Amino acid sequence: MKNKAKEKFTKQVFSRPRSLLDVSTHYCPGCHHGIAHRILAETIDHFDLREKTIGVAPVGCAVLMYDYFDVDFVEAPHGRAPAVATGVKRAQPDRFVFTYQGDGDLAAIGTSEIIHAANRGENLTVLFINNTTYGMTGGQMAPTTMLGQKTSTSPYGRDFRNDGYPIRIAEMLATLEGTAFSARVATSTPAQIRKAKEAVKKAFDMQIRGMGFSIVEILSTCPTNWGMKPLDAQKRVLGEMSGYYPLGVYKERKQADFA
Amino acid sequence: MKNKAKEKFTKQVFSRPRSLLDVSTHYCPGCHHGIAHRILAETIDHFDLREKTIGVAPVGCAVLMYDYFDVDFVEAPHGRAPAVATGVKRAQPDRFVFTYQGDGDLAAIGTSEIIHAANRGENLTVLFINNTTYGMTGGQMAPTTMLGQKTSTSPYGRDFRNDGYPIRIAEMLATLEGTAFSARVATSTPAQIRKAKEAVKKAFDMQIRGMGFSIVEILSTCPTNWGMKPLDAQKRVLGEMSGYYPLGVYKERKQADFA
Amino acid sequence: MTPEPVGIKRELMKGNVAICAGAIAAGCRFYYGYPITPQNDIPEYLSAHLPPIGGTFLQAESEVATINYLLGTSASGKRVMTSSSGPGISLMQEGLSYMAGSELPAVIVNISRSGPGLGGIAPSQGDYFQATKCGGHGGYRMPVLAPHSVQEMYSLTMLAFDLADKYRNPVMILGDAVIGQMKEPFVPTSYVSTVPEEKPWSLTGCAGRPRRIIKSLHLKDDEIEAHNWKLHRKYMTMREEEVRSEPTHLEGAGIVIVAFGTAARVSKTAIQWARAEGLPVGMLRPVTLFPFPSREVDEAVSRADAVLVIEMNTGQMLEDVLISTRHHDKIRFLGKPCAIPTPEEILQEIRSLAGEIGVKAGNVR
Amino acid sequence: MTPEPVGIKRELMKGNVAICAGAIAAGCRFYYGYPITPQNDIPEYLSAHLPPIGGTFLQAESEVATINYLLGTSASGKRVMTSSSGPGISLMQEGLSYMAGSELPAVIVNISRSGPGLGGIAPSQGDYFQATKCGGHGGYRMPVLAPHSVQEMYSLTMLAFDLADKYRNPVMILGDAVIGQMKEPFVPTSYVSTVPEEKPWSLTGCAGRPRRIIKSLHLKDDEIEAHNWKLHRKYMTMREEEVRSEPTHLEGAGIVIVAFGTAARVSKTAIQWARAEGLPVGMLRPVTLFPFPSREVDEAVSRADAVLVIEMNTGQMLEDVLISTRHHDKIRFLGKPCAIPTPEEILQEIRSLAGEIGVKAGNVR
Amino acid sequence: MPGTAPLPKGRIEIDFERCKACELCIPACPKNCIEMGTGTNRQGFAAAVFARPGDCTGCAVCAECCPDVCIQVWR
Amino acid sequence: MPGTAPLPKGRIEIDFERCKACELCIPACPKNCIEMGTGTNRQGFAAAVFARPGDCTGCAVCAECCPDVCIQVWR
Amino acid sequence: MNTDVIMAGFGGQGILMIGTLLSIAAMEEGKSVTFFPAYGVEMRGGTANCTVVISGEEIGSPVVGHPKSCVVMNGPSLEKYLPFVQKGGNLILNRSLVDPARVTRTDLNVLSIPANDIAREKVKTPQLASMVALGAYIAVTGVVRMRTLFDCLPKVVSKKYERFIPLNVNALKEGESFARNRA
Amino acid sequence: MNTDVIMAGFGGQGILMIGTLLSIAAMEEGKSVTFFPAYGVEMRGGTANCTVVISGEEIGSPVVGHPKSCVVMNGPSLEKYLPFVQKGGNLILNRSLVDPARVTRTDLNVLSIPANDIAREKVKTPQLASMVALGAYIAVTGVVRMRTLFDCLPKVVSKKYERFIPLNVNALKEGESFARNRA
Ligand SMILES: Cc1ncc(C[n+]2csc(CCOP(=O)(O)OP(=O)(O)O)c2C)c(N)n1
Ligand SMILES: Cc1ncc(C[n+]2csc(CCOP(=O)(O)OP(=O)(O)O)c2C)c(N)n1
Ligand code: SF4
Ligand code: SF4
Ligand code: SF4
Ligand code: SF4
Ligand code: SF4
Ligand code: SF4
Ligand SMILES: [Mg+2]
Ligand SMILES: [Mg+2]
Repeated sequence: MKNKAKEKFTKQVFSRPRSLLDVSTHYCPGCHHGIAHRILAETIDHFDLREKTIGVAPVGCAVLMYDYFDVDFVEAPHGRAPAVATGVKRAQPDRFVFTYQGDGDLAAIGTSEIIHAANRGENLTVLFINNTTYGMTGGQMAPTTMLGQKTSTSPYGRDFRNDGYPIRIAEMLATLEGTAFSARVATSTPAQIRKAKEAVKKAFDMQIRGMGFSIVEILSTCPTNWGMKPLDAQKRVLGEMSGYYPLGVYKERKQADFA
Repeated sequence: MKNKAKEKFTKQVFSRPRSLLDVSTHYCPGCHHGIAHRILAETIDHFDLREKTIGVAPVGCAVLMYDYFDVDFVEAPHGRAPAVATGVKRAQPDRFVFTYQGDGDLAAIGTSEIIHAANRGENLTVLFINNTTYGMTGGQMAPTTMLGQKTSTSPYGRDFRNDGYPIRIAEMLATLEGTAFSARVATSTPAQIRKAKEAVKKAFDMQIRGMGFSIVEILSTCPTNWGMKPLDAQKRVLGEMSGYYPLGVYKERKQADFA
Repeated sequence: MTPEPVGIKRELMKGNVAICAGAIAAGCRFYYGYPITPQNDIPEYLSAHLPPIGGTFLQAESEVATINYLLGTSASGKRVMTSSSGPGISLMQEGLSYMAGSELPAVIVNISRSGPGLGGIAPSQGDYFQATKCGGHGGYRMPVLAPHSVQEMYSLTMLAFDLADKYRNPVMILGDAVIGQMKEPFVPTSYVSTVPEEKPWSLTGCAGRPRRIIKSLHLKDDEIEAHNWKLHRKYMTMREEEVRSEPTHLEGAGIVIVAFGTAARVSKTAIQWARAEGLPVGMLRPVTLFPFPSREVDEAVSRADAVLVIEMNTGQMLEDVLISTRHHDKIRFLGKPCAIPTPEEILQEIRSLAGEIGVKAGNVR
Repeated sequence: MTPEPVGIKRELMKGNVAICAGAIAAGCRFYYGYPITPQNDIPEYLSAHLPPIGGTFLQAESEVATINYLLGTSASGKRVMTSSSGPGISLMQEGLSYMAGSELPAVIVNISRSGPGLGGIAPSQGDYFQATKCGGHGGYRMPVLAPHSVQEMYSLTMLAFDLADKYRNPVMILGDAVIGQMKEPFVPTSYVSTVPEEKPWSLTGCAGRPRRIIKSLHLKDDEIEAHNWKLHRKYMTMREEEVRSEPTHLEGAGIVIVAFGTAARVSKTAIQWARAEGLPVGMLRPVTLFPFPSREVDEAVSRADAVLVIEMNTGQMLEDVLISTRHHDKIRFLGKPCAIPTPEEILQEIRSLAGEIGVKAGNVR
Repeated sequence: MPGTAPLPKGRIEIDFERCKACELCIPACPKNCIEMGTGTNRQGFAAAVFARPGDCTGCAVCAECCPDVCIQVWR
Repeated sequence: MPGTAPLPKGRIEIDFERCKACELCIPACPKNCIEMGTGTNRQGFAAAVFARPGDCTGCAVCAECCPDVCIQVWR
Repeated sequence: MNTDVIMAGFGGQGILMIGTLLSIAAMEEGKSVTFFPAYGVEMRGGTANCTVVISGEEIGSPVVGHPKSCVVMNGPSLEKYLPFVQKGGNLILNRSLVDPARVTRTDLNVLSIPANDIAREKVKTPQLASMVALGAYIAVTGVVRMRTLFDCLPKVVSKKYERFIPLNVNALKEGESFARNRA
Repeated sequence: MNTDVIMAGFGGQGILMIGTLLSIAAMEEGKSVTFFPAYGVEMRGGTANCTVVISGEEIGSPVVGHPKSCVVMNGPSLEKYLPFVQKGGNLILNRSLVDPARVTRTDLNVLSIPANDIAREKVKTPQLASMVALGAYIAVTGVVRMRTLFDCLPKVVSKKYERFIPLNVNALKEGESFARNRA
């Protein structure tokens, strides 16, 4: 690419990661799926894993993510990505395998698969995008929807007496023996983005070292279904959401159980 | 019934509870399902709930429990008892509804249903019989099978590298907001049996007071599939099993969230 | 679909919403479901409209859980409904089999999409086999109703609840994205129940009566066989008593179209055009896919020179037509998986069929 | 089943174990499953025998997870198998549809039991529709093989892996408790692959090649339609090339039995007896239920006076027979859900059929 | 009967036909009143017997431990 | 240009066609270099523009925050 | 009378609302009508479209391969639908966003109207561009009476925006008069 | 030659083992054979049974409604199978556990043998009662040679119990000689 900037400033300090294809995504303006994608691609590049990675796509807004990454990809049925990933990893233990799942996918229909993948200590990495709603299908209530939040299926606001409580996945999975790494991050400020990258790197590292199951929960936005401007959506993450879903590392295995 | 004992000792201090039908069960000699049944029936009687109870039977050795109890019963598909019970309780909030589930039923195929019933704070009571195996189908490995335990599908002993770790249900469910009561008990000594009864009473009481989801995990035996004499099976519970699965109350809600 | 006489209150209503209206009219107060396109209007509408009338809307954690919520509420003697599409309906197959085995009524709506797998959301009739032959294990059956208009989305939903209670059996409504998403004028007719409200088998606690058990397990060999014969007799009664179909221009029709749902709807346009050209075309539209209107189809077809089966799949109802019309030779199939055949395509097919069998254009109306 | 010439090494083997032997011989090194009667011998055997040969046995948390483990391993290009029964197979329907849509090979064994619901463990053929019409959504198809002996449990398992790879499609083996639980002498024949081992579509990491995607989603309407036509052509090829059936005493048979699996096996005894009485009875046994041997059945039947369809259900394969034999009038059905018809019952039916159509006893052997 | 033997304070009855001979009641009894019998019941089990009635306190511990609810206790 | 203005230390480029006008980069830039533009791109969005190049430090914070990876940064 | 129209534009332009309004008006005039929207997983922030069929008789297909008319509010929609409009059919084109030069067919009755500009300048409500286009479509086809549209507005405008109904009326009128004047 | 037998008793009595042994022996003698066990959810500690069909030709049904012979090791099995044994068929009855008076049919060839007692007293291995009964069944029917049974024992006795093979041989012999002496 020819451009004037290059003439004067020759060192490109930020560019599209190699593993991310040079195409537009279908995501709405300001949707954090895009940020999570970039972090993921950068981490794949960082560990030089592009050619030995198999990604498992969810059903959710990220269902088309295989169109954006330059790695092998398989599509899982809604919620079953951890099971599909298990099938891939068992067949090819020397490949790097990750899933990328929304909160409907992972915390509702896929509850059983994620818990047992974690409990087995399946040597996988999971990126979990918690945007407190079912983005793709039009903003229905998710298990992670906040109390009082109005969605297209909780028109009077989520009420714990009918709908139960927002579920904290990072904490719950951290209680399982098989989990090597569990953290919750956000991507609403530059500082958070940096921390999120650190967490994703650690999660990758766990798999690379054969330590077992690793998951990073990313508090994300869905401006479209929240009915908010992207910047307001970011504010919701910084305030209300991180209040109920505290950021932090909930489990980090220092040493493999087997050595 | 005429008998000499009655002539001299007139006060019957132990007899079959009213809610338990006067029939033989199909359980193997020394199987603790029978003890759990009796405790359950006694508690139904204690709260005078026989005529307003709907029980939900699992698929597992206890699948025929409806033949033993004098209460209304519905059979759930394997693992789905909490979902079926939810359907019953939502339709009839003033009835007493319980499920009775084995570790295959609840901790394997039914993981998602139990977690979401708990997370919703569904006003149900669950008796969870953990005998570290699939009794009914012939002693296969369960998620609760101990490390090293040989079963018909872990002939070399459960190995966490392939099969993951024994899962601690009482603890995991206690972390969920919707859970009002979660305890682990055993029935291998008279003292344990007394404590188990106390826990089941408390669990019932939670539902009666509308406090939300209550569960009692009962460490149980499967002499047949463990290949042990009943008394040796009891010893396994007292030793190895309670070591990994500590007895105790993991959560007890003092006050309803809504008042 | 026929314009109503002016004066009757008409509303422009979406097919999916008409299902909700029909369910509420029929006294259904329990809905459980899990989001999936293209039926989300149903849970969305009911989440807003059930609570105010004392009903229960509960979004389930999955379709597997959903069908089992239904099982519990149905066992409690209450009318209950769910809706889903392709992948979600597949996940309900075990539960559906249990409900059929336990003889529990419920209404299951499939606003189908295109498969297999995640497929797409284009309209399709690819779930005909799954619905009518029953995708779960053990050889049970259930009534399957195929609406082709918004009005029918409403009326067949009411009928579905009655059939479910009458036979103590799940009933499926098989729609598709076209009928579910379209809006058209609709007249809210009133619901008149045809079944007793009392359910002497329901579980309500055994106060003042012997306990009741609802189950599908029959461990003794002869018990399970007897149970299956009992179910079989029930299905035979359905075949005798519950067949519904709609004839269109059958009299003197040399060519008979057999199509259901959206395919039938589109065929109506083609038939108008063909008849305008003087081609004697009629249609027999199965409204119940199970029980299949075998006699009706056979009769309509026996007087025709040729039969054109039209489906939005590669040939499923076709098999039921073949079974129903064992001695008819001229059966042609027009199928499109995951796409609506256009009236033009159908007309083309009619013309070529007419040419082949020598049906002459004449004055048919 | 025919006694092998002395000298060849025979083993007494259980049907379920023969499946394991067939899978291992065919190079399958991955098995995932969830316990259920009456197929537990399969996971139990493989949990002991796969690890020592470097294979993977993993018990899944459910059948829903199981089928998705299969999906992942199949996408990795490896041969993989699962087994289950009724309720478990129902839970796999969504995943099966995804595998068919994603064109992924795998072998799924259904050692069926009686339903619906929890039903019982009595042998039954109630899952014929579920298997052959495919219980998942979206109108896909898969080859269904029906062994009727221990030897076939072995050989058809090997065939299943080849068909799966050849067509990139799941393949089902539909057995029942009788064939699964019985033991009989068995000769371990050697496996000769008929398909290339390399899978140029498998996901192995994109080193040195463009990335690959395995998916079933096709959002654009015409894409999904094209995909479905492609699948349809594949199913048509199966119908052309993969039909398998076994004729028994068809020559001069006035009465032709059509039966598969255990029902066919039992029929063989009845046929021996009937022929001993001089009744000219033969049988056409479908070995592939999909593709159904329509031509073979039609041919066998067209020369007969009467057809007797025998199933351990209330009439499922019967529909395929009716479709295959459109101009035959004398089709009788003997069905028992959840029970094995005895040779006596079948013989009785043969006799009365012979009486009706006026077939005279004579010397038939 | 020596004059020093205390009078029994309770009594149990074991349902012979229903007992599955699991032996759980044996160590449960603090007074060691129960023993395994020799006669086989219709189920094929050698049921437990109330061997030492004299020591029974009617504490019902045995009954609490019996998985088959075979034991009734009087005091 | 007054002589006191510091020289820019970096420069960015915003992909006009790919920008979805979400505005996330605007508050992200510590130097306030970016503004929403007025021209509509082919997607129908009024893409962001690099309005104050003079202040850019090339810190890449804007790029890190852009969900659509529209921003490249040089130093 | 038997007609149909496809209306298409960006999500958020109010396409489904004008389609619904037209359908209700047709119904109120005693006609048969079907309204069929695009639904589900669309490209986020992508296109929205609907098909309305109006007839004096029972309507078969609610989906139309070759519409008699097309209301096109943005560029992508022109690309998508131009080839399918019936010969001699009507194309109402929003020339505020689409260059009329892109209409490569000559066998259509094209009305290019600066709908956004009219909405902004004359109605003072930029959001009402599609209402302007609907007014023009009615002027061209006369499929329902303007009066009926006005009367039906309360059924499609939510309570919250009731006070904007007069503006909607204006928008319809502006569209109509633009079309009439051009004609 | 074409015969069949149902063997039945309590779980744990070794019924499936003697059925398997008989089947293997038949196979080794070049015959067709099928062995079909009861399976799955049985009453815990309940009954066990199996059906063995042996023939010189291809075998159809492995399940038999009316067996030619029946080996009955406990009371419940007598109740279950007595009505079905073919007229003139053989009933080998373990009279250690079942009172022969309970055999109400007179059209059978009944051999009542105190299998448990023989196993305990003569073989000194109470567990081998069903092996004793098998020996008697062979003596009565001659369906395979005793020698073949002995040779096949290593295939059904697990490695762990190999050293008990001679005791199994004794049990078979004791059963055989009891039957012969009674005859
Ligand atoms: C079995 C099944 N049920 C439901 C659906 C419909 N569906 C598609 S995406 C989705 C929810 C996605 O929400 P989430 O996982 O939170 O992802 P997001 O879109 O918010 O990123 C649902 C319910 C489906 N495809 N399959
Ligand atoms: C969907 C489905 N999968 C599998 C089975 C088979 N099955 C019946 S019971 C059971 C396990 C029971 O184990 P558990 O729940 O621990 O109860 P236990 O018998 O040990 O008391 C299984 C897998 C089934 N009935 N349905
Ligand atoms: S719907 Fe929500 S989650 Fe999906 S792309 Fe749009 S903003 Fe993102
Ligand atoms: S198999 Fe195990 S759990 Fe089942 S009844 Fe017997 S001892 Fe109890
Ligand atoms: S009541 Fe107490 S003392 Fe008496 S037998 Fe039972 S345990 Fe022993
Ligand atoms: S505990 Fe009960 S079943 Fe067990 S031996 Fe004692 S009385 Fe018999
Ligand atoms: S690189 Fe830094 S200073 Fe330059 S525009 Fe981006 S955020 Fe602002
Ligand atoms: S963050 Fe990216 S997409 Fe959003 S306005 Fe800035 S450059 Fe455009
Ligand atoms: Mg989400
Ligand atoms: Mg268990």
